[in-house]
Amino acid sequence: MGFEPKIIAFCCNWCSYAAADLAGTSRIQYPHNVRIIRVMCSGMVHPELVLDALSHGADGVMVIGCHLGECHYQDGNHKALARSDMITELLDDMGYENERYSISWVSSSEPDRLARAFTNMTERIRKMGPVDLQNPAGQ
Amino acid sequence: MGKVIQISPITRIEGHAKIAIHLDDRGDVRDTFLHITSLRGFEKFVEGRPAEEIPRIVTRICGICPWMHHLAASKAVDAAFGVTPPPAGSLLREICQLLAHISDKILHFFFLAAPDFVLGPDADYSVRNVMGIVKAAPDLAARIVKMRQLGQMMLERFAGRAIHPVAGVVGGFSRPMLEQERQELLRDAGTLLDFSCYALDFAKDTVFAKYMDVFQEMGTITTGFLGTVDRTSGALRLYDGRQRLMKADGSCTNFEGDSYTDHIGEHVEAWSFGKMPYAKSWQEGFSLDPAAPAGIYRANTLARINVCDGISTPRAQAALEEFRMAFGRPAQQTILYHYARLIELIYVCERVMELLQRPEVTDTRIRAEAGPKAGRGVGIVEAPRGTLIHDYTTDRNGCITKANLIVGTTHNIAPMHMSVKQAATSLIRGGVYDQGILNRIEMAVRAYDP
Amino acid sequence: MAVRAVLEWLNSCSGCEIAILNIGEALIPLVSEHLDIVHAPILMDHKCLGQCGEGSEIEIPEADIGIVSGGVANTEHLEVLLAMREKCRLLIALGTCATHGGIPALMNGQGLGEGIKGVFATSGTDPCSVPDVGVPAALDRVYACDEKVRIDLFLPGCPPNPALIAEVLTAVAQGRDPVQPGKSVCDTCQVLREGKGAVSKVRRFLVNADYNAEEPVQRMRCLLEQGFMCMGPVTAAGCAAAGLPPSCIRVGVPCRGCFGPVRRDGNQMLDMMNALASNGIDFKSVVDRRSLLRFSGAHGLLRQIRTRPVRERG
Amino acid sequence: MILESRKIGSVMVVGGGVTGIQAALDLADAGYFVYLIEKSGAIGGAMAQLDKTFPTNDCAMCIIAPKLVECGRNLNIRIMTLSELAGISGTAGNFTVTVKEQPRFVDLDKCISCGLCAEKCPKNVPDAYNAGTGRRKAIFLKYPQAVPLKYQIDAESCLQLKRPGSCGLCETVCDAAAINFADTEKTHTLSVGALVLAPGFEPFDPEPAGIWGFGKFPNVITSLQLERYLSATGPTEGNLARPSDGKPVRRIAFLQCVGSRDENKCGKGYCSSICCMAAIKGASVAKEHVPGLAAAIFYMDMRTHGKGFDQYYEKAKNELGVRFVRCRVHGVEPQGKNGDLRLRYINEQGRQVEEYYDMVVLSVGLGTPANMLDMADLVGIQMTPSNFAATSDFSPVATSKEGVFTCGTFAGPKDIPQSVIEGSAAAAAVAGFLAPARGEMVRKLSWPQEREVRGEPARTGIFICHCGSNIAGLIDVVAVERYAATLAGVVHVQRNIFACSEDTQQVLINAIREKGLNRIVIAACTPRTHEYLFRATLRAAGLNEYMVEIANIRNHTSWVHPGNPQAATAKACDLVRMAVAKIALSVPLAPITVPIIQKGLVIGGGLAGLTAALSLAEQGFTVHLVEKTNRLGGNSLNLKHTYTGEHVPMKVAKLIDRVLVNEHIILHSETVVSGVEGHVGNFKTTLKNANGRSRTVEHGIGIVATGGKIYAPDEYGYKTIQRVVTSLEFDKLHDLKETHVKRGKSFVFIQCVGSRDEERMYCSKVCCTHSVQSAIELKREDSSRNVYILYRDMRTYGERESLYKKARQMGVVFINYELHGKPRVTSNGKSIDVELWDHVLHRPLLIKADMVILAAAIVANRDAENLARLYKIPLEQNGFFQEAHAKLRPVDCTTDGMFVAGIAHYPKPVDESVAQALAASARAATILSRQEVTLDAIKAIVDPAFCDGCGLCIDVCPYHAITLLEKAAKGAQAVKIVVVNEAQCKGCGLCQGTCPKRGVSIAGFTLDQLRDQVRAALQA
Repeated sequence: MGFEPKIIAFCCNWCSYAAADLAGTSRIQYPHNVRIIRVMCSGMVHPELVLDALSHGADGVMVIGCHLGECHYQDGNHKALARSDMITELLDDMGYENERYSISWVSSSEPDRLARAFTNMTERIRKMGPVDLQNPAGQ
Repeated sequence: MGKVIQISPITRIEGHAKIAIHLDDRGDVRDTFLHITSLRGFEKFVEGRPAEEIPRIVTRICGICPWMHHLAASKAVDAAFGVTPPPAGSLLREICQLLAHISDKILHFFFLAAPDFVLGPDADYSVRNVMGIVKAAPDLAARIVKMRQLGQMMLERFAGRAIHPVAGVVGGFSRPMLEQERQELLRDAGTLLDFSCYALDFAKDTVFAKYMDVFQEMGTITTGFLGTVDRTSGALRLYDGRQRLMKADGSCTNFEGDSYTDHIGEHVEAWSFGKMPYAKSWQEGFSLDPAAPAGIYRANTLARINVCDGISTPRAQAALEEFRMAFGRPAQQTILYHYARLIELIYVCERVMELLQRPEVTDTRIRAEAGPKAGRGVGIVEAPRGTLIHDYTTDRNGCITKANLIVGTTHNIAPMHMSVKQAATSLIRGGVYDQGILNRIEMAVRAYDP
Repeated sequence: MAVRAVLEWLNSCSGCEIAILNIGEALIPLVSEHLDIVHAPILMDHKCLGQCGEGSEIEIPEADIGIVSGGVANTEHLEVLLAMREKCRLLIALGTCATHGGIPALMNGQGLGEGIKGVFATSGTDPCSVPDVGVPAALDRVYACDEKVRIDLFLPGCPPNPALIAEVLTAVAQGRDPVQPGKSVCDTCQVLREGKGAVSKVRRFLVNADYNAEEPVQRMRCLLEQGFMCMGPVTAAGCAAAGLPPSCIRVGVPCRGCFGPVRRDGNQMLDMMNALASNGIDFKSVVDRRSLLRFSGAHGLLRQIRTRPVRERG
Repeated sequence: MILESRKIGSVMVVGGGVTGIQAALDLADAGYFVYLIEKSGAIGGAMAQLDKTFPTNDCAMCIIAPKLVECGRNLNIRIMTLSELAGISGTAGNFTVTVKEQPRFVDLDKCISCGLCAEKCPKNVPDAYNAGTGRRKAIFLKYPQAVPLKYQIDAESCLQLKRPGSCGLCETVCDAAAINFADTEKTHTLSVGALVLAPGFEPFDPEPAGIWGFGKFPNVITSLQLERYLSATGPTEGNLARPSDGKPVRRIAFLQCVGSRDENKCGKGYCSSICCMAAIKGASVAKEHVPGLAAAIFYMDMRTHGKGFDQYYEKAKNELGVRFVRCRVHGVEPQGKNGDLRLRYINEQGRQVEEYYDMVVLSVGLGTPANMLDMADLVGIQMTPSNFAATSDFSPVATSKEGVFTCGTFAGPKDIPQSVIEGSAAAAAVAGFLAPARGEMVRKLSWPQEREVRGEPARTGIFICHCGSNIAGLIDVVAVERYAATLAGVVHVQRNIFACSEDTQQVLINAIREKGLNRIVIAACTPRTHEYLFRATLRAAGLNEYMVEIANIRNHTSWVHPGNPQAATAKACDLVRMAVAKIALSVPLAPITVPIIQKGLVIGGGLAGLTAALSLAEQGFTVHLVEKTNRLGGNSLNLKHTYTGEHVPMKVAKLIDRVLVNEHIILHSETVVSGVEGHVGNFKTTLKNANGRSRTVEHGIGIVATGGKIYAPDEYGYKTIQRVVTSLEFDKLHDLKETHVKRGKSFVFIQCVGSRDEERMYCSKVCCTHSVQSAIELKREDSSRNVYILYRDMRTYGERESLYKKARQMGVVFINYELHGKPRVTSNGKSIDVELWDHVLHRPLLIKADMVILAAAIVANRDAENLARLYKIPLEQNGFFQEAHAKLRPVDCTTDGMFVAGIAHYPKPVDESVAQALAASARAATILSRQEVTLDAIKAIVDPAFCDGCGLCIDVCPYHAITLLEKAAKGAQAVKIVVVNEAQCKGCGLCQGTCPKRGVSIAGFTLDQLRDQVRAALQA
């Protein structure tokens, strides 16, 4: 059997988690490699969780929040974005390929967009192969 | 094949080293090696870092003399960024350096070296240490502990930290001295000056009188010397001045710090992580043969006492005169490092009091504003263990692109190696040796205060 | 009954040992009554390879407690540490090098082997190869002690606070749990704090902080709020002397994180950068963010920057 | 003593659109029981059909869905779908209403909306939800987020219902046995105290009149159809393709005023008010979907008079490149056979132009359909000539019949925010009317004593739902059960056919009690719809409601991986393991209650403030009314007539009288706010009067109604030429019959003075109507006068259009000018010369005027900044108060418990100010009517063991809920720590995401819980 990546997706209760629900209702298919963790806001996700996931065997980590300007809590997704730019760079510092991390925006009525994000990420990670924890950068 | 005696580790020194004595079939010394076993690579890992952070990183080269690295680096970064600290900024830095010298000298002489003298070189290894002194001479022990602590606490009270300081900053100093602090420091410096005079008397009585002859043969080699002297008077200087390189015959060359590479080369042997600086400008190459050394000079207290034309403070100058009367200039016996150390102790106490009495010491203009820029800066101070050279090159963002460090101790690695060889060769004959003999070989190293 | 103690130092600078001495006068009763130190290279002459240099394997005496400073960077450090673990009932990691790699672990940012090669290839050095005779071989990187052996007690600090060392030694001698700080530097920092929101960029420490030395530090605005990178929030408390602010803050200098992360497994760089980014502070204004791991680069946190081909971004 | 006839504390809201929903929610939250009657199978109304909403481009569904769910869950709202009002009797305060409910043929209690029925249903019909653009089955869900989320059978299309025995496939596949072909129409008789009519509108149907070939040319569509084409859930999933041939649309045209401002073809004279913005939105969004799309809007006047609308318009024009063409289109004709459309029009230079388009969108107006008119007749309320419910500008939600209220588009065309405002306003009016009966009909639940489980080791019970075959059909639930039993702390595992069914709840309760379970994992569907149900079950079992975690093995697993049972089963096991890991770290949480001071504070004694204060007082609440001058009435004191002709001074005087005599209102005149502390339910505001004396008042809510002021122009010679005056000055002169006015023969009104320019890119909303009214008056006095109105876009929106029409008929001359060609006003001392370019005649024009009247802008009060700072309410860039959400929370401020009304929010006319004031009162009453607020326990909790007051979280909190506290402790040193104000905290967790040391975490979503979930997910 080929490599089946494990991807952690932190989904905001108000948008992407709801979109995932709607994807189900609409029977939209996406790869089974994603494990959704429900959070109240993308701004709740401490970057430590991203790193913790990668260091414990996740092959990819996604944070999915509401479109900018549509945060349920005013500007939580902007905080998530600010952190995200930072995470992307820090992953390099920490020796991980930053392509293993992504942030995206999906509204609650965009199950297609969510499924596409899941599919793209899974494909991307599949091509990259698993994280080598001894040498996460894959040099 | 003969056997190898390994003194591992060399104890009661700062740092990681061992001695390997190779005996031939007859049990005579065939060769000795002073292995410096530790290497951390500061020169490399400071690369890329913002230069203003360097004074706070390089302190970790040595936990005993962190102030020296702190200030040498501060000076180097000042030079690279092209800033000159205001007078009070430089003054406060020098005061801290002097205070750090005080603790360091007490530590070295009394905590590390004295057990050999107070308890004797042949005393049992398990008691031949500062705890042994505590038991054998509790009053003395209490006094030295207190005095060393006082030096440390003076630093800590004024500059926040005694170990791994932070108050020296590019462009000057991070905080001004308050009038009240000045008075307290003056008072405490007076106490330390009294102690330093006592220490020299104590050593003259109990050490030099007793052991001078014993150690005559032990580790004595003939070399040149390197130190720092006042630009105009040629007097002993620790914080700032110009470098003076003296040949064994007493002839001197003076040079400015940033041209040090014209005068000093760094040699590497496969058996030591410690690089061995040598006098490149003598153009005689490098040789560790005690019989025909080449390029070898020494640094540290004895070297400074030898190269200076005098000392600017009265009591120390008096002690220097007495010393020169007895041992000449340059004095070569390794044990005299201890003597010179105590003369220097008096000097630093006197000097610190002198500086504290200058009016500008409480000036609040203590730091010049610096901007990151490309440049090169060499910062040199006299550390307890020798001339300390920090040399940095920065890029446009003021980040380090190149670093070269010559740490005080390293000047003496080659001489120490030679002293060990000299001591071992003269002490071990026909395979006969014991703990006491091995300790005497180590004492040759301890004199240098590595 | 005094407890038998052994001290060793690995990839260290001896600052920890000086910190022990800086316990001051209280040290005398400690070493003469509570502790029976049987091995400590900096202070006494017990040798690892026998007093007459005849041994071939590292010998550490059996002891109730072992105190080890410094991280692990070469085979000799590792041998000594393993011997310590074997012989000591309770093993204490003293100082941030031992607990988190410390400053020397900065080398992990470029690779230990590469770095050592570089040291011997500086322009001032005569041509040579890396010494390898009678000197221990380097490991692949600098490790904290707990990466190699079990550590029973962690006492970070660069240097550790003498008062805390005394507390730990006394507590161990008395057979109780030592009292150690569990919060960040900010806990002991009394400066004025009003929120970080006004700061948009981190300034380099090229000018002094705004404060009046005549006034108590309580009147000084938080250095982070003055725009300086101060790592107090992500650094374990402990540097402050009793009743005083943190040692660097006290002299108007921002914290650089020398006690390592607040939680032992924390990541100072990540936590600090995150706190900045979350507060809308441009994280790119931090000139050298990897320096935020300057005290805690072991545990695989500080790694060699990889060079890899730029991938097409979709 | 006269006994007042008993009033009933329940209300019927007719219409389940966003307006009715708002009214229902506000009423239910203020202590009334609500019957929400909806004609279709689910609530949501027209807004649920929209793709995006202007001016924020928020996803319409995303913002309305939470309201739908809230409505569905509210214990005091009974949603009655497929229902219509059939009769009404009784008197105000005590009506008897009959409601006819059409059969759904699907059992609401049994349907789990798995969708198997629709999948199997063979009958395919056009979908009304998709405005006919897509198709649905005969058994269908109105839309995916529908509330109630239940299927329904369309009797007209169902094969089985039309010919029993011919189909019935749905019945066979329904595991839940929810299909009931024998369902029949039901009649309900209900007693209510009041009615709120909010049946909404119907979009104008251009087909019968064959407008622009609609119905004939497939590529001519309505704006509503465009919404569906652009929507991700629409028939093309947001792909913009030509209906004729599916070719991508490259050029799109919007034709405005279809079914509006057109009595000839459409029979509608009024302006529908929303279509301009809707078209700009449609064009903007379409351009986002199709890069390079050419979009043009053909219009008469751009009516973007709402808050933020002009900026939206400018952005579309200048940044997005939408083309705006002011013209009348002559014809839309097919070009060739593929569906290309040719548009002919005369451009502003007077030339005939032809252009080709792939798609033409008709911006259809709003109207009241016949069946709603019938209902109006049935109830007995008056309608306007335009067929909207007749109301007064001073009581914009009261119909002509006592006890019957109205709101939303039924009472005139309007956009969503205004509809929502009216929904709330109607609630306030009802609440005022039914005040004595408040709280009488509401339901409350009671629960058994909670068992203390802290300190117990985890005893986790897992319930795995088959969801009929929705889960069990794909996932090997037996394997999941077996696996779940092996997890740490799990003591009980059980499978259920439907975990959410009524009987399973009892099974859960029994298991919890018998097995001593202290943690529950439900492996079923989504917590977003079902968590509340299981929480209630836990409470019923005496277990803390937060000790349940849901593993979403249906929506996130079985439904999305249909081809891969193995992977789905493995994933289900993972999700269960993750839920077990998370719940293991859960602790019982206590709901947080905050006592409420049942008093209000209204700042500003103008029309809005007076109205709000009076409404609250009439609902029985004590109100502090703060006015900074010594006179009540504010800007309304300068007005004479509303646009419908009501006499303002008389009405305002009456209002002031009522305020002054109301014993619940405490007036603080010549007083300003100088300090504020506290939060929702518990504000302490310091008031300072003219003598400098301060006093502090306590209040639970605050309403900001500080109004605005008129712009002082420095253009058009206002300061130098004597007879150039502002409209308010002119009103006074006119009123006083000043000589120049009386003798004047030529009057020029210049519109947009200070409005819609670079400095103030907003429309002052009232000036067009005001000038038109003045012009009519001048003409009425002397028809020989020359009256000119120089305008940029005539914004006589809604039914105001009739004034514009009348003015034109009376001979008022309307001349258009553009921003770049403003009129020039000069004076030679005698007459005033007004020069400008005439766009119709295409030549410069010189008007000799006796008087020039400047329609000066309305600008924000400067002192708003002070209030904004004190109450932490943001101001938008023009200095008006920012509402919490432009669309759905138009009167709430971002600071909980603070509301805004009137011009302080944005320039608006009398009726809208009054409506907003009432709405603010209604929103306030939802808080004030309670003794205490119970808040969700999902809040930030500070851990004193880790927090050391570094303060990094303080500015991150969007709700200013975190403050730094200095505690004297630990010897001489003070200890710093942050404190979270539970009432202000909304549990977003930004603090948790920021804190470097776990000093603060969100209950139920702690970092440790999330981390353990992650790690559990990664265990192989």
